[in-house]
Amino acid sequence: MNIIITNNNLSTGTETSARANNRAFDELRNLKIEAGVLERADGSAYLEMGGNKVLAAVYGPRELFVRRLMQPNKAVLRCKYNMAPFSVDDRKRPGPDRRSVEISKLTSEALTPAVFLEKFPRSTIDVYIEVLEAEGGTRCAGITAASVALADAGIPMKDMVVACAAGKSDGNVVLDLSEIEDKEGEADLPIALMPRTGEITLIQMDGHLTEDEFKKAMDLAIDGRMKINEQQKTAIKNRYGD
Amino acid sequence: MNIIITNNNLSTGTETSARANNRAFDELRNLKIEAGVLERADGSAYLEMGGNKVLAAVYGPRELFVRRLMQPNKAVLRCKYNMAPFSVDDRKRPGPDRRSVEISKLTSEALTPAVFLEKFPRSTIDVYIEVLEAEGGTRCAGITAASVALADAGIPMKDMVVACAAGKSDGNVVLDLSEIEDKEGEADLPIALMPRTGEITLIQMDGHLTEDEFKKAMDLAIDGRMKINEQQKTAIKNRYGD
Amino acid sequence: MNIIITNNNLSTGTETSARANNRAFDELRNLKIEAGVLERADGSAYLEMGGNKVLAAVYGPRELFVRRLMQPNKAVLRCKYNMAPFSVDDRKRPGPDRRSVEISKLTSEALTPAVFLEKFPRSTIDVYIEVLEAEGGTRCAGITAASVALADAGIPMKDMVVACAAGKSDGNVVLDLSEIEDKEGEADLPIALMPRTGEITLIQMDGHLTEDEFKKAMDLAIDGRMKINEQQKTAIKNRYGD
Amino acid sequence: MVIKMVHIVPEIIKESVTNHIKNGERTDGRAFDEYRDIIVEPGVVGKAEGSARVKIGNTQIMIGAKPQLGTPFNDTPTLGVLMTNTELLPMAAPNFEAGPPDENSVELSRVTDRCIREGQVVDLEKLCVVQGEKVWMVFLDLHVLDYDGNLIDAAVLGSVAALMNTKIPTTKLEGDEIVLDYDNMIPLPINEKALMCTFAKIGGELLIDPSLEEEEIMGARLSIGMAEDGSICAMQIGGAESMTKEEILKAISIAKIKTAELRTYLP
Amino acid sequence: MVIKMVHIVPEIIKESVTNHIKNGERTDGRAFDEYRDIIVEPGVVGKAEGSARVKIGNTQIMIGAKPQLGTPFNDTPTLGVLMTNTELLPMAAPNFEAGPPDENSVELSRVTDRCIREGQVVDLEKLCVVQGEKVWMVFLDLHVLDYDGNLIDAAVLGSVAALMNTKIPTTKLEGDEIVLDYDNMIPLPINEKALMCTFAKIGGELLIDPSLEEEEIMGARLSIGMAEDGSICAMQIGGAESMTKEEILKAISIAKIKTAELRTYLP
Amino acid sequence: MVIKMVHIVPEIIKESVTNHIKNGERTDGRAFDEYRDIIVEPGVVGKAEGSARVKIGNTQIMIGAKPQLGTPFNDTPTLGVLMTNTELLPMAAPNFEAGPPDENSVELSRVTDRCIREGQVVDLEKLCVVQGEKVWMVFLDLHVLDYDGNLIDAAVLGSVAALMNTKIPTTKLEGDEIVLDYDNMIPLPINEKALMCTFAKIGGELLIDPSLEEEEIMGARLSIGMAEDGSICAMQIGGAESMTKEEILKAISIAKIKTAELRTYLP
Repeated sequence: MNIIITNNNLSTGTETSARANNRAFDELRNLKIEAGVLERADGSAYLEMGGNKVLAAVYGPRELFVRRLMQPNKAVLRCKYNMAPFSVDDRKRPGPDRRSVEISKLTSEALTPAVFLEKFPRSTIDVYIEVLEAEGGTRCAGITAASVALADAGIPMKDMVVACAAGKSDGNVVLDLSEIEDKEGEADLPIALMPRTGEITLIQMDGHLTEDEFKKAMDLAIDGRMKINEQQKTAIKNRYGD
Repeated sequence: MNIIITNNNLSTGTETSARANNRAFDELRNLKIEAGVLERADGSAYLEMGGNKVLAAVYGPRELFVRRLMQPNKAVLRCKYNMAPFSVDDRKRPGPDRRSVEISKLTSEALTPAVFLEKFPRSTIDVYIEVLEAEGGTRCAGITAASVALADAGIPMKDMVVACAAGKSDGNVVLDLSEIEDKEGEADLPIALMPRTGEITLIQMDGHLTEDEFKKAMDLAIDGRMKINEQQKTAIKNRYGD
Repeated sequence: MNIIITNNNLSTGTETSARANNRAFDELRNLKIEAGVLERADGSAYLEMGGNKVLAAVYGPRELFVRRLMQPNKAVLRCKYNMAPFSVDDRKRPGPDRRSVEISKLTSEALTPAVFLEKFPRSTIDVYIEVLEAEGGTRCAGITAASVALADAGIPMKDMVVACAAGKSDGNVVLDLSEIEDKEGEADLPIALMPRTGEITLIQMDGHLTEDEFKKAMDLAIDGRMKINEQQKTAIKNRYGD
Repeated sequence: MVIKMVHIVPEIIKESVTNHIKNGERTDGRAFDEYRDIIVEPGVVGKAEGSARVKIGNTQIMIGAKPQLGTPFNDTPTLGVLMTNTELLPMAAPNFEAGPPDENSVELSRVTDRCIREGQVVDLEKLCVVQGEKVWMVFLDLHVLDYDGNLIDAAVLGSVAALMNTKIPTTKLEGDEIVLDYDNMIPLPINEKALMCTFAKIGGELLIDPSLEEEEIMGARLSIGMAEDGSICAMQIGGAESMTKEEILKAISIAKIKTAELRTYLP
Repeated sequence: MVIKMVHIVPEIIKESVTNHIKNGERTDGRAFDEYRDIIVEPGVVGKAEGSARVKIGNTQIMIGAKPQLGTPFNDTPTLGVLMTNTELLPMAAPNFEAGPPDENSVELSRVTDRCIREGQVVDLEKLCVVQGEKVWMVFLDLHVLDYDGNLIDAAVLGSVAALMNTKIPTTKLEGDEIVLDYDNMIPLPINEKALMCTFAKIGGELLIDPSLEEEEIMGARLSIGMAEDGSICAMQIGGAESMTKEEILKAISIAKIKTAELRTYLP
Repeated sequence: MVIKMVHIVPEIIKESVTNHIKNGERTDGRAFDEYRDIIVEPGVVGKAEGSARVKIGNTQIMIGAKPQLGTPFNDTPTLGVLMTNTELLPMAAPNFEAGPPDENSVELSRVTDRCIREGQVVDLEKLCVVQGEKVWMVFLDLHVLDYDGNLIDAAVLGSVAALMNTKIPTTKLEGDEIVLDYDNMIPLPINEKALMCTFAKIGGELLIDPSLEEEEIMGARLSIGMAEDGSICAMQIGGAESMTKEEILKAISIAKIKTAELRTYLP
């Protein structure tokens, strides 16, 4: 028995030649961050970036029950990145898959350089990221939100961490790829950095870039960091006042 | 390749209009309980109720190795309800499924109020229920059997726990639904209680009952408790003499 | 959609009437053993027997973290036998299956009598066997290799353990069955023993043998042990000099 | 989800809260039959065909509904299928841990599922496309974000809201082909708004909508599922203590009023 | 099933039992070649197409056989399939825990399976319905209820009894259809009654049917599977010590007599 | 694989190794941009359609490639499929434990997979047999035998070698039938030899091909995947510290030279 699908609303590949909503090549999608959205967690943040909806929560510093992970002279920062089954077009089976396991590891490594872990030996700081709706760039959205949740939890940090992807889509090097730009594009380059110093805490790439294109993409992400960081600071300010 | 099944022995839906074997609406199926049927377990009981065959075993009070479950001022009563793969028409895959996980939790909660757990701080009492053959009402059969196994193990109890389902089948409120009455019936209401005081330790319902029907069903189960309790006491008496 | 396979190189059943390469009934396949092939492991050995390629590694004696396995007066010898996904014609799914769980248990029991475990109370000696290519008789190849790896690790032993299968193929009782002889043969009888005393530490059988055939097969395996043991000793000698 | 450590409430707190309740007072000032603030927001997730966010007090659950074509169960060849899954996320409470569903999330899934199925919230017969072969299956995923007690009532309320918000494509049979017209989405066929009301028994009193603080000291828990006509479609007792017949009957009469009240939060 | 804690037998008990055995005495008074009391009850589970309960001493196993139509293995397209699974239930011993099969239950399943398969107990060729497409698969589930030693002999004896008790519907091929006639059930085609006899080596002596007490101190275990004509179809050594060639040959000659004796308990 | 215990390097060793490096010296005497000895042996496993053993220093990985016909992914109906799996075997290091892949082996699989896929090493379009229905799937299994640092470069180098060594049967479509001619095996269609070069940042310096000793004290790790024309196809940062833009650009220019050097080890 065959199944026929009729759907005139599906976007087609040709529509990507211009960025949606006439976005400039170095323009971020709409970004909204709110801190302190959960009651139980020690810190939390809700973030919307384009069609992405991401929730981050932090517990800790607290006792680490898994002895084999314990560090005698500092805290460990553990991260779980998870996608809700309803966050994508085809329902995602609950539980971790290889993609989320890798992103969890990278997110924890992206946040670690910014946190004064040595203040809390033998303990853990747990970061949970839930993707409620996914539209390209959720790993960056998660890192940006988690950083606000860490601040909301009062964890001492050198700086916040800001993350954003640059990449190549339809022949152009652009900032903050949407889902369709990522899927049909030629390269994706998520970067996380500490805005004050510009130090890079995460970089990944897949696709195909010449050395020049790579430099251009990296610079776009580095230059875009301040706008995102403004929103992070505003979220904290709105939560606690000046 | 099609598979055709010929089977004239299959019961049909129309046969349920009268209860099988002309059972009265408040009549229990044949019930048989034997205590002390296993060598290794501290207490055990075998129960047949209609076509159900259930084995219950108790270990404890004994040391609890899972520290996170430990209670400083009393024992925990843990229960595992399990169906043998050969206990049902279509072979059940071994291991717990969502149904057995829920029934295990409810069974442990149904037995807990009757046991003097505070006599055994920091320890565990483990109850294992194996359904060897299932014919409707196995969760109640398991609770009734487990209660005898607890007594056989010498665990101090306020009272035994008795369980039985009432429900609505073919328009009538009846006691102790058989498999076919449960499957084709309108509502199923398993109840566990302590016979002496009538206190209810388990109630569940699914189906559709008016408030009046509900009351009637609950009263049937409450009134039927003594007959079951007699059999429990007989089983213990047969095991240990008067 | 049908899939048709053309392959003139496939061996056919009739070809087994004579042993491959005109091997005599009591002749071993080509055997090669090398000790000390891994850097990190405390001891290791690589073995080729016919088309089998097997790697064995030993860690220990070392601290045993699983308290429930600990023996107060001796070490435990644990073994994991594993087949690489690419070691067989149809890719094997990674991870243990029932066959490898059983072989792991038997291998550990086959090696245990030869090791002075009482010298290392409360500790563990861990043996890992990886089948890189399988061509009949991998459990025996693994035991023979593991024994060399134990010697390479400097674990004190009464004797090395030698393993080889005898069996019945095409009506004849023969030594060291190849993959095709095992598959199309009538019986397979893997035996492990300590060459000095002839004590048997593993015996398994499946198939069909009269008592006389069984005796003959067992004698073949016992008589073949010295040739294998020579190779084991040579491997250790080559590693450490005389 | 695995609960990491049993939370042991100090006896002194237990006594103090219980004494307040015996005096007719809850620590948050509510009446015994009063719900905390309730917010139901349908349609919060664009990629889900149906969704809702529900808050009861600080308890917060996000629910997504995703329909897909599948094979009916052997014994109900003409009925669509509802599948309920719960994730008690580790972000929702300090003692929740990541992992496969434990007995608490399994119970929550199954109680929610039973109330909705037995209450006949969705007209499953209308979800049959080809008898015995193809039916709509609706996956209902409960994502518990913040846990402050009474998950059951929130789960059922949010699930009904998400189902009411769910759209599926118009489905036609043309010869041997099933045509799914995503240009003409229609709502799921909703029959009924069955909801649940949960009671905690503390110090001999029955309170509705227990907060986490109350759940941690309650002796028994009783949840009652009710259809719009006041008939009972589901019930579930929980906890380490018993209840009397009279308490259960009293709870039923209160639940009749309170489920009607809850129903006003649905769109 | 996971064994929670290695049971360490005190040296003094070990020595005492061993000394008794060296003097020709078992603690329960049996001869070295004597089985404990044996009970085989076929047909104990109505919903299983075949079943048996077997007791050897206090060791007790319930076995159920459930046939269903399935696809044959690629390399044996004309043979039915036997699948053996063992649950060492936590009720059977204080140190058994619930969980997926551990190495002990896997070994028990595989030894039982091999003895029955290699002993050609069931005529698997007669279970082929359509070559390469549909054969009868028989699921044999071993439910260990009470563990007092020598599970292997009990498992094989009970499995053969359950298989002899198993019925399948008459199966016919009519054109493109397989007709299963449940009104005319026929027994599984049984070829052979291969059984196993297990020895423990303690203090240099060989004892059959070791009790749990004996198993806990035995050095080695040898199980021999035998067909009715005395030929060998399976063998399995276990335990931390070795055996000599002479001991194995002696065990074979005893097993010949004892498997014949065990066979009299089959219906 | 589960890492049993975090290996804590004593501060004194950490300082000493770091100081050496600040003075321009590595403990094994290599230059900062020098690989250890490299051995690539293709075709080492007869039963694998493709295989290679790779050693970089004492790090040793065995890689097997096994093609089989399968169904393409929905969104790439005309492309073959590459599946990469890594086993960090417990024999490879004292702190590796048997078990399902942990985050380290998952990362290694995914980085290797991305470099090979995005670098278009295999011409996946040529692996399509029937569009949307049947394509060749290549399972690439990385068996890590000995772990002495820098698994990523070894994994990618060995994987490319194994793929270059892989043969599949000539595949033809005849009417409704797929004919696989195993008498005429052909090599996998190889487009490109993309490889990776990995840097460790220690004491402010960038070193390539870190040994285990260096990995244990490194602050950050950067792996760069490069095609033959020097374009970048993959990148992955790891570790607990950050890197600067300048360091990344410097690493790219070194990687260009070193991946070309690595490429000479391929057959």
